[in-house]
Amino acid sequence: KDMSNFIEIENSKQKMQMSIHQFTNTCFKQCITHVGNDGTLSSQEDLCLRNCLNRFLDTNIQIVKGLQNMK
Amino acid sequence: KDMSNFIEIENSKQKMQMSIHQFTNTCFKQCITHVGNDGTLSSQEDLCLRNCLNRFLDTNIQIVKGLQNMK
Amino acid sequence: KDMSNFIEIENSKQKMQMSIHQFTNTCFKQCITHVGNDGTLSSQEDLCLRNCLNRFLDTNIQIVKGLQNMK
Amino acid sequence: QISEELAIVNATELVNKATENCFELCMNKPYTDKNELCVDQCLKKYMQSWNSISKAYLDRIQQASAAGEI
Amino acid sequence: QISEELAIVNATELVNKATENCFELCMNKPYTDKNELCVDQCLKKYMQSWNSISKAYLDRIQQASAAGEI
Amino acid sequence: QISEELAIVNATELVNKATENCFELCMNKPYTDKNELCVDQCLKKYMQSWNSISKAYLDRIQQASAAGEI
Repeated sequence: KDMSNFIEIENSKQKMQMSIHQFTNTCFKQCITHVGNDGTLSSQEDLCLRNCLNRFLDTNIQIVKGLQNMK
Repeated sequence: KDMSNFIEIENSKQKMQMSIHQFTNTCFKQCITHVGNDGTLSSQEDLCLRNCLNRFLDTNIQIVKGLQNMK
Repeated sequence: KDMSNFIEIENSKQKMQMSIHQFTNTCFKQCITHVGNDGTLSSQEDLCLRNCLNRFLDTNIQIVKGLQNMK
Repeated sequence: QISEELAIVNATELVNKATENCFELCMNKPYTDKNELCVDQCLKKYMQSWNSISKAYLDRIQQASAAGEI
Repeated sequence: QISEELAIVNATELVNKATENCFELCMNKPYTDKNELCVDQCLKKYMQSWNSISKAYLDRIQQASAAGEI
Repeated sequence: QISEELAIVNATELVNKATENCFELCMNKPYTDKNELCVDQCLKKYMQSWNSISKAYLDRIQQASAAGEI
């Protein structure tokens, strides 16, 4: 039982990690258009990334709800 | 034997479903460029989608034949 | 033991093949912008493809080293 | 039970692709505002597109089958 | 051992996505020159972006959890 | 038998990528016309590209191997 708990927890951690990879990839493409000289995110880029993530999650939640209502 | 038939049928149904997901994703990006006010496909958009699918399948078939001829 | 060697070799050959598929897909999109009349690569296109591959591998190697230094 | 798992795989794929396409169509940088009306209508359009493509694909398979090509 | 394999999967995914994005941002056709400074700085930005997205995602999950939504 | 399955995986990947790239290069909206000549020539170019990339990649691996880097 401990073993199956362990696998379940690792599994959900892994799903979250893969989601973070996907979100970072999507929002980096949207928000980071040049590299600049010092390799640090501007506050504007950082805000864009966080807004991008939140709007992506909003869209995802609304799509799930919308599909549930269609059934 | 019934079980292996069942799995084979489910398997080919599933491949078709995944193809439909891929075609819809590709052709939606090509043909639907704005959402509009009423959430219905225009006849022009619908025609574009069906033509997109048919040209994609034409291309696919021709690529397969072309590769077979190369062997 | 021969069997596991065989599987290991097949496995690494397969990884290389999949990498070549990925590189070809990426660099074809970058370097081949029109099909032309005779279906042969121009020397300029061929040079672009090989440079694209080499710069992609350079980037990949530098990213791996950069991440190792961060640890 | 196999069918059930496949249904989950399909629903997940549909959610992912619709989310990606409707995020692209409905959200404008700097991504400050939700756009719920647009997302709802985009989802409707996505589902209609899915149905239209699906039907056209089955038609095509039937034609090829009737012509003895497959 | 499972955790170790997952760590490799994650590192591979990070390398692939950072390579793809930094190749896109730093290399110009006809791809004759390396651009090592750009790639280094791009990787720094990519890692910062990963951390920022990661934190914002966990915040969002906690909020939803606190609100009883999940 | 393993080799055979891998050959199918590789052929499928080649067909998928060539289809995607040649659809992109040869078809124009509203997608009314086939363009068979273009697709044939595109496929030739794709195969040449595959061979060129393949050779350049093996060269690179051999160089790295000769230099003791791998």
